[in-house]
Amino acid sequence: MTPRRAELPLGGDATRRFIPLIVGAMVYLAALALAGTFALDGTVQQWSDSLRGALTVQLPGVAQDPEGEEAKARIDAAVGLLLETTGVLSASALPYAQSQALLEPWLGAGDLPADLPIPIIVDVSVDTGARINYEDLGQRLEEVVPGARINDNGVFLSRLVTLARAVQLVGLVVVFIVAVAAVSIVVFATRAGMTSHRDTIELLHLIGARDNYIARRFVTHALSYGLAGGLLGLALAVVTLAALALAARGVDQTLLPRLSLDLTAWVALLCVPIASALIAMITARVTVLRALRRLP
Amino acid sequence: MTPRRAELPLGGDATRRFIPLIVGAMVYLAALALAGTFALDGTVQQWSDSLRGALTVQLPGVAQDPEGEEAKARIDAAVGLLLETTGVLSASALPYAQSQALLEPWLGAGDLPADLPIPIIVDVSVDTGARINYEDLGQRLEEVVPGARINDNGVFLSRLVTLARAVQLVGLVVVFIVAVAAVSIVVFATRAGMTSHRDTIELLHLIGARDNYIARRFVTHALSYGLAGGLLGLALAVVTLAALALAARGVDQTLLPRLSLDLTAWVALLCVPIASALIAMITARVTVLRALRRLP
Amino acid sequence: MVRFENVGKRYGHGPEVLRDLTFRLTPGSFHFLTGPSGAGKTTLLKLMYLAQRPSRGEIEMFGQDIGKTRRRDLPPFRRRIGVVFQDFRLLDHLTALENVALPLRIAGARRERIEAHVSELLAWVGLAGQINARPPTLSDGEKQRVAIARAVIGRPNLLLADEPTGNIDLAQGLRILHLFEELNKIGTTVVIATHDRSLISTFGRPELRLGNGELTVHKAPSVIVDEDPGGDAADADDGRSA
Amino acid sequence: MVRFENVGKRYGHGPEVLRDLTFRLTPGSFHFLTGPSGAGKTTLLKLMYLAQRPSRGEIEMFGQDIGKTRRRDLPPFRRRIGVVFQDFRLLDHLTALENVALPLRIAGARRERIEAHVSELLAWVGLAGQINARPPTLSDGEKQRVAIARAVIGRPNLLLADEPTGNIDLAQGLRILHLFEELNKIGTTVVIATHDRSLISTFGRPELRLGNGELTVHKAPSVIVDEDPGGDAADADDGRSA
Ligand SMILES: Nc1ncnc2c1ncn2[C@@H]1O[C@H](COP(=O)(O)OP(=O)(O)OP(=O)(O)O)[C@@H](O)[C@H]1O
Ligand SMILES: Nc1ncnc2c1ncn2[C@@H]1O[C@H](COP(=O)(O)OP(=O)(O)OP(=O)(O)O)[C@@H](O)[C@H]1O
Ligand SMILES: [Mg+2]
Ligand SMILES: [Mg+2]
Repeated sequence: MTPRRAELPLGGDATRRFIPLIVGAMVYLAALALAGTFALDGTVQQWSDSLRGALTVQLPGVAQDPEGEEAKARIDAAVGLLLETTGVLSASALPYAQSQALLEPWLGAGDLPADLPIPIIVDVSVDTGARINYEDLGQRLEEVVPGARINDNGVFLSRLVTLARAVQLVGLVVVFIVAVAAVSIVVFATRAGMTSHRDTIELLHLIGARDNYIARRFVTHALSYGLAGGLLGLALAVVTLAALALAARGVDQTLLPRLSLDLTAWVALLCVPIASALIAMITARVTVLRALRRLP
Repeated sequence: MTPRRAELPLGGDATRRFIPLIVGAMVYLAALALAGTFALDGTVQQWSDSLRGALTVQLPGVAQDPEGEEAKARIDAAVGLLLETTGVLSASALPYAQSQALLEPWLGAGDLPADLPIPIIVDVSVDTGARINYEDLGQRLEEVVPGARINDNGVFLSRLVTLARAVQLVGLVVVFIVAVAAVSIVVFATRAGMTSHRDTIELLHLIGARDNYIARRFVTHALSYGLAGGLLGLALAVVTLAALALAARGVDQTLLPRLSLDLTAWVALLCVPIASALIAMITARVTVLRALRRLP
Repeated sequence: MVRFENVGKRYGHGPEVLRDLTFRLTPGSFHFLTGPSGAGKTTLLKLMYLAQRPSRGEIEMFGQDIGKTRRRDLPPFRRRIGVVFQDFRLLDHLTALENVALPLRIAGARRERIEAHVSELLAWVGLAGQINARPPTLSDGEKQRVAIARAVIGRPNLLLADEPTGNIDLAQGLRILHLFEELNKIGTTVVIATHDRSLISTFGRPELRLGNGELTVHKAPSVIVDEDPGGDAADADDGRSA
Repeated sequence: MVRFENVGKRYGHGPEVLRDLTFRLTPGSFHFLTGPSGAGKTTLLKLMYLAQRPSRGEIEMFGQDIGKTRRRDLPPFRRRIGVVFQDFRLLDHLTALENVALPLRIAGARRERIEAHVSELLAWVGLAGQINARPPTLSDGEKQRVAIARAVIGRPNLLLADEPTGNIDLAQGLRILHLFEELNKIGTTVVIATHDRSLISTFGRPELRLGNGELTVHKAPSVIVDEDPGGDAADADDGRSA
């Protein structure tokens, strides 16, 4: 007894070797792009949060009487102006002790001489959505309190958030393009399979095989290479991410993306090969059935 | 007179529509990865350069006599220890005036009170390759000059360089994987083309066509879709990079990659579609000729 | 069994290859189909094995109007028709045995039953030694005999053969025709398109002759060319029609 | 022209299909090739049109030992041989005219010269109206005639035809054979494999008969079955051999 052989020998040579490789590459790229997008997401959140307090305005301090009337007047003028500005949510000066503490890294802990004009720091929280014209604001502050300066850390950070969002968008575009490429590959492979087996398909149709009977072979074939390629790509991606995480040890700080992914991200990554298998399967089925419908 | 029609109608349906799309996607991804790698390269260079002077050691200043014997002794002790450390290339204290200037952002320009102990800053340049144990060094410094602190900006930066290099490596891995995927696609498309035209190829062979005559059609076909896909992908990539550059306006600063690419990078990007066309062409030629050699 | 009424067939915008064909094949009849090259013999067979739909007119197969049958209801009809294609249409990656077994497999038959049955039939057409050979390794005459075995393995109600002896010599051709006659005796309706006049004269069966797109019948006891399209066709129905 | 010496051919590890064939075809000869189905007729023709290499023995074509010829030097030989394949092998995406023109195109002929010449030949085989039809829209007899036209268009030195009249009726078959005779008169060596005894008897040409892997010649004025393999073969050479 001979083993039951398939009427449609789809696992032929070229498909068996190359398609899983190509699908694997697509899944790898999609997984990396996704991981990058997720990693950035955590950081951007962090940045956005810190943005609310990141804008500071520095006023010249009063040397001998750091908490006297003169200092208060300067603070009131600046805070008043700031609160009038659209986009500013709140503004208040740091207590003298805290301003002093900020200088410690430079001057060391210990009593500072009384004639040192410790600058006054005004903490401002802004609406991250509002587009504040910082140059204009700086000029107006200078008018009410000569010597006032905007610490543009917040400006920098808000631009950084914009950039990070743009990079995330590119990540999603990459995922989308990779998905389009993967679908194209499956359609192409399925069409190529149908073309090279057109005679077989036509014969099966003529001797009474149903469309589903014929499509089934293509679908299971696509499922298998979609899954194989997906797992290959995911494995590669996990290795890459682990290597990156290793390289990032110790850099996990203020500005840089947290490269350790959270649970959601990992679940999303695990979904990529499943998605690739499903995409392959559905694409193959649609492609085959549509082509078969042309037969009488 | 009918127009001269090709014996091998390779531009059929599936190839004409999908292959340029897929190749375009590959080129897009390769171009992005390349651009990222190049962009990082400039920054990493910048960082590496600044690393050489980025490590600073801060010694407690002497309040009334900032340039006297006491200060000199502290400097000599710290510099001596540093120069003994492997990996340290040079170490020297900043002149008093410069240290003072560093405080200006905080204390404003103007005469500082004489009883302010302006810290002494020792500029250290290190071999970026050497792995210095900064914690150990910090402790030893504290022993010879109590109150001495290593400014760990450099440590942070050197780890950042490691990470950036790792990201660049991933970028190159991506380019490599994309290239492998592209070659696979071309091989697959060529094989599929040969399979679906196997009868035509065999007939041409039997009536005396040379291998080159048959291969030529496949080669020009691959060249055309390699080029078309390459240009499509490059166009997309340029649009994406332009959008990113727009988003990055104003962030071009200390820590972040310069996202504007230099001439070399642009030339490299322009080479991507050319490379894709050449890869497609050569792959197709090798694939076809190898298969044809099996015919008698 | 088969009833054509005013059937016309044109390909695309070309001329009508078949014009106003009106005839019936009664169950259990046996006909040759002749006509010069390009007369439309293959086209007529294609209409019967449901590979082409007519441009106009009405075709009734097994008592059912094919024009009104939905596409997905056609496969069961196709399984009741055995076809020997002019170009064989064997599957190159399957052995002779698997090729012949194909109609049974598609119909969902059990494997054990298939094997014995198929081997026996292959031996009958003189291919006992080539049961496991693949079509590319067979000579054309051998391929043709595999194609014939595949057409008859399912004991079809209707057997259509297009030039089934074009690649085999007269002795073997006669043997094949005798096989068809056996099937015919147990109820299969047979139509054989051929150029081979010696075959036709040897078997003395009625001849459907195609020419200029029209059909004429010669010595036709079992076929009725219906000049009156309104005539009752019920008597032509196959009792086994689904 | 063609000289076989102790040629044997087996496929893979199978039995020898052809055994110890030793014969010569002189330039301008005309032979039928016969034998039962599976005897090796197609195999013998394949050896001659260089689609198969012999398992053993020596084949000389146009005065050159094929076994010693490098693969890339074979195309010019193939261009001197016209073949009518048993399965036609037309290119489905080209018109009848383009199919027939193919050998001229591959040989690099000028386009204007091709067109007129090809149209004329297609008219001769009765396909004047189907010059721009593609093979899938042709009947099998029509396809066969296109295949024949393609084989003869290049005025080959050697014409090999495998069952060239299997799908056309006798009248048209005779017409085709007359065409082959015309070619033969202007110097083409012709070998025609066929089952059709009426064709053979009509033309009364010598017959190469294959059976049990061996070749026998009947009524053979222009073929020499060489019992002495050492015999001088120079007289069989084609004057035009490259
Ligand atoms: N798919 C098609 N598209 C267009 N024309 C076609 C198609 N198939 C057949 N024809 C034309 O219809 C006519 C009849 O073809 P058919 O194959 O039915 O002839 P036939 O009687 O079987 O001839 P033969 O004996 O040569 O096989 C021919 O002139 C052919 O060119
Ligand atoms: N590629 C192949 N591999 C293995 N066996 C083959 C191959 N081609 C032919 N054969 C076998 O060689 C034998 C001779 O085949 P060939 O096609 O030469 O016969 P033929 O004389 O042309 O027959 P027919 O009249 O049926 O066309 C057959 O038994 C066949 O099975
Ligand atoms: Mg026909
Ligand atoms: Mg043969």
